Amino acid sequence: MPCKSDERSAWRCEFPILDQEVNGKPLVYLDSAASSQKPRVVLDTMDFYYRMDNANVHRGVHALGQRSTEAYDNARAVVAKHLNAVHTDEIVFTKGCTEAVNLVAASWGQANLKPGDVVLCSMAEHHANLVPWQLAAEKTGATVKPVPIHDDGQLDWDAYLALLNENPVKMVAIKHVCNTLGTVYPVKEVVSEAHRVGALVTVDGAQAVPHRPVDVQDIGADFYILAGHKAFGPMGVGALYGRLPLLRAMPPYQGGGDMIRTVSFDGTTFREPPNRFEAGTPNVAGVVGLAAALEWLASQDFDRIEVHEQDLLASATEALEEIPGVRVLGKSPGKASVISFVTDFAHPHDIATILDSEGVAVRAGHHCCMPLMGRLRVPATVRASFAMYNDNKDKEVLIQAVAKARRIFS
Amino acid sequence: MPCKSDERSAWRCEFPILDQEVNGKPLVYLDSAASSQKPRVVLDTMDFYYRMDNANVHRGVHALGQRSTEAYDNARAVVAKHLNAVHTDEIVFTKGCTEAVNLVAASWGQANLKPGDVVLCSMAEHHANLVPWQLAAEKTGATVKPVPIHDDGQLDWDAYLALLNENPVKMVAIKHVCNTLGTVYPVKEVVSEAHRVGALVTVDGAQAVPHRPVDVQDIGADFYILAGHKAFGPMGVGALYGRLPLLRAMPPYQGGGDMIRTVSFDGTTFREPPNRFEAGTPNVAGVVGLAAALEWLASQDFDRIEVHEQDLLASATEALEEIPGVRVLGKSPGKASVISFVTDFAHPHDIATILDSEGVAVRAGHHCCMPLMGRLRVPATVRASFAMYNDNKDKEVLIQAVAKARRIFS
Amino acid sequence: MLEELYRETILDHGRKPRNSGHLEAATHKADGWNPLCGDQIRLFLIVQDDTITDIKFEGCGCAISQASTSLMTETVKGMKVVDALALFEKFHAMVVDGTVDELDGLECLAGVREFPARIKCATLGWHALRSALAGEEAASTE
Amino acid sequence: MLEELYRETILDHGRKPRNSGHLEAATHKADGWNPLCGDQIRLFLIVQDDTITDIKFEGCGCAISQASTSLMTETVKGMKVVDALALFEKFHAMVVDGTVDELDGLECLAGVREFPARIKCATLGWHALRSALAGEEAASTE
Ligand SMILES: Cc1ncc(COP(=O)(O)O)c(C=O)c1O
Ligand SMILES: Cc1ncc(COP(=O)(O)O)c(C=O)c1O
Repeated sequence: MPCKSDERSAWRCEFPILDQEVNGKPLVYLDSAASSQKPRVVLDTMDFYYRMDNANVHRGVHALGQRSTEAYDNARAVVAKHLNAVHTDEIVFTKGCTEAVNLVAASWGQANLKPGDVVLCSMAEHHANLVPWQLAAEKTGATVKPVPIHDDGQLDWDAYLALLNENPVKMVAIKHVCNTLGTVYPVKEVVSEAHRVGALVTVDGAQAVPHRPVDVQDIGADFYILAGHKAFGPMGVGALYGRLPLLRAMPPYQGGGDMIRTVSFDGTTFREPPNRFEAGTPNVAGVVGLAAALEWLASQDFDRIEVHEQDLLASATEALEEIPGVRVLGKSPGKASVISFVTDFAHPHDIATILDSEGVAVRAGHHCCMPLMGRLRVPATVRASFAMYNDNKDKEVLIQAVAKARRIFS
Repeated sequence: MPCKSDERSAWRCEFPILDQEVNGKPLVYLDSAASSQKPRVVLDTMDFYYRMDNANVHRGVHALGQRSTEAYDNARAVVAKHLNAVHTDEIVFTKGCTEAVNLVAASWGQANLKPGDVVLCSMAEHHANLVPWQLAAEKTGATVKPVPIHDDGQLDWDAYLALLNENPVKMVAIKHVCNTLGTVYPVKEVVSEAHRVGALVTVDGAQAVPHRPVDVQDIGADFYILAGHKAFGPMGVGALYGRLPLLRAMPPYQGGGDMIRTVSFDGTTFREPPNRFEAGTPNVAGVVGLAAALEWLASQDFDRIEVHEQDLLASATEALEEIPGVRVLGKSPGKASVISFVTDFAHPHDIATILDSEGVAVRAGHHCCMPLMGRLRVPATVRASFAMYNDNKDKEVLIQAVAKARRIFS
Repeated sequence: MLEELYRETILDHGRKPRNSGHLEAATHKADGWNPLCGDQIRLFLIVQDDTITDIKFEGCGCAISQASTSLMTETVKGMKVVDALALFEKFHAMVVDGTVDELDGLECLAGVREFPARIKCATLGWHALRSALAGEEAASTE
Repeated sequence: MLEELYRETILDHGRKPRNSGHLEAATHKADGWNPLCGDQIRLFLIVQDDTITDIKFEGCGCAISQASTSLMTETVKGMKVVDALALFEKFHAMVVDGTVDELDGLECLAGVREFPARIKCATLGWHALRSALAGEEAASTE
């Protein structure tokens, strides 16, 4: 299904939502870091599931229940393969990235954190990979300490090593790719240093999966987390990868159906992972949609996606910086196609409103990274994030719209 | 859109999935208590959402973000209205019924349960409204005690009153309608007796919402819980109703984006309910689908649904009992259209397999009610559950298939 | 539509907010917080004999919240408390429902109505005002 | 298809399981648990000189799990442990992949293959056997 116009991104035509006008202008969607759009195959797969197979899983002997169960179990294998997990059982389905971190922080945290223990979170962490650790720390008496970052968003490596050496660190929480600045963190090296001192690492891969292949074995991550809706899949579904021996030793997180072995008022016993961590009826349609998204993604040429996105990143950054008063934040080498900028002529929200009136969807705010905003000494930024379905035309409209904002406010 | 054949249920044609063959026979779906099917309007609403509006909520200034936010906030109002909540803010969206109970048990439990306190759960509780309380009790030192039931599934009222009077009861967990036997519990009376001794009540409404109008103010429930996928809505979404003063006093459950006010390494502050309890990107499409389902349901004539379902229940029960060796469990007055039965000729799983070969989808097993199975002294039951889209023809195929099972095994 | 939102008066107040600063002797104060963007302002008031004799605010934010708060302070300074609260209702009706009444020059903010995502920016200062007068410490547009 | 599943031999073993009961003197035992239905069996073995000299089982369940376990006990009684384990592999291959080999009369269970929801019923006793021989206390078909 090649796109009609070869001026547009080769991927664009697979995303039906992009073909619309907002505020009388063609939609330019540059907010994929907040939520990506879904290719047709994902929408069709979910719709088909509800129209043909819908049933509860792991319970029914009947045909629909069986088809649903197969689709659900197959989806787990797809995610395991996508992340290169060793065992399928290392994948736990959750309602999203945030829940996955909460699961680890609550279950692993409760069993392993003691008063005095330290959890390190980078200053760039998304609230999703910080607040759950604060809640776990509060319950266990552990302490959450920040790992400083440099002005361009990169980890302050010396500070990180010093923190590891000087504290009883039990867990390091770090993102793989920054949703605000696009910084790619050296997670493999972060893991190997952490393991050296006996600490584990939870890698928040929400923004990595949509941009690059991920190999959890190569990274060495203890826990790795992804969000369906950021990776061209549906909302309401995410996945947690956890090394099997770790998952096996963790107590249940939520209680309910399907995670139990036997229930009685005298005492209840639990199943092995991943079931132990999947209480209640799962989001089967969501999981099936996530698998469709990852299979679609895996069938694309990641090298081509990377070249395409990096071209957009470089030319958009350059063009933005040519507009007087615009400052692009966090230009670290090798970063992903996410651009945060501030201006001396308008507040990010006002810019976003002007851009919206031109059809351009960007996000303005703290991007769920308040500590990072503090570190960069800005109250908020405008963020334009590019996915493979964006193209030069999108970029040009963005640049013209920012220039227009400047004319209005100057 | 009236149905073509007036021999079939008037509601049937709105459920596209029902029009298929399985194992060479027309599908007879009698497993709605496990997961209901979805009317066309629900599927179309979700698909439309993904094809036109998909974006993150509460964050974006842009058109799609705004449309998504409006749809999400509107869905909350729809649920509040459906349950007759006082405030829209009393509705918290969750990933399902099970998560909603876990939220209450963990957050309210942690803040309110002390060693020695007692939580009462009926012996008929679904694991979803029992195991979370066991986990909470384990963490707080409280005890979970069973409220006995009679042979027909009804609550042992005298025992309930005695338990309330003789124990420091802080919480009563009870279902509104039983997923296994169809028993309707007198939740209003349960609540008023509990309140008399200062205990709160969590009502599990998963099976009530699809069958009857629900009025949380009339019931007086402190917490009331529903599951999207059992109420003709999508999977991966549920809702918790909680009285506002209770929710306001509860600590956060999960941490992450959207539930915070300010985040810093020195301390994080949280938003008011419902946001405090909705960490991370919500399942917007799911929530929008749930609202479509409840609006669809509210637009139907509940009296007609009730008459239709009760006719099916009565005639199916009668016909089943005419088959030698079949025993229908839990025939309490006024019960919902859920039939559990056992036979003296075959194990429930074998029956379910025979039924499946005839196109009939039922569930066999413990229905996530192990303590109830123990109480009824059966290892498992066959359960046929009827929704408004089932009809006499479905019932007849069921009866013939059970008779066939008898022939095979006798 | 955009021109209705960013009128000259608004751009001007956005760039140079009036009554910006701190009031040591404040009798009432409150923080205003907009969950959508995280914008925060702090409002200081001196109320004597049921009259707002002085008012100032601190905090940065978008042009709409700054301009709206700036215009609000100009308008309510010298007003009776009851009149200020009544004005809040009218202002709210204007930006939310589009009911434009006589509004002491605040009509220039009527365009906000077409921008639902920005209504909370326009009402932030007013929410803080109401909280401060009610003796509460914090207001949010949640 | 249904006739392939519920053959006469299976119905017969399902109704009257052989080797049902308890073995006080068991040298090995294990519980088998099927998460799909909650069915549970307990298997007792006496192993002497690497040979299964006696075997019995308790627990109720569906016709398939009862018949399969009953047939299994009949077949492995008197077998060398290694041969029993090898037979497990062949049996598993038959019900999962459909590879039918010479199987000492267990071929009558080949029909299970067409009923994916019931495969775990057919392998429950075998999983328990393997666990018992491996010295584990419990097996599950998870
Ligand atoms: C009475 C009852 N409560 C709770 C649940 C759990 O719902 P869910 O699995 O959708 O979380 C169910 C359904 O399985 C149920 O029938
Ligand atoms: C880096 C990062 N981590 C975590 C999250 C949280 O994901 P979700 O809101 O889908 O749970 C996000 C997105 O908001 C993110 O960008």
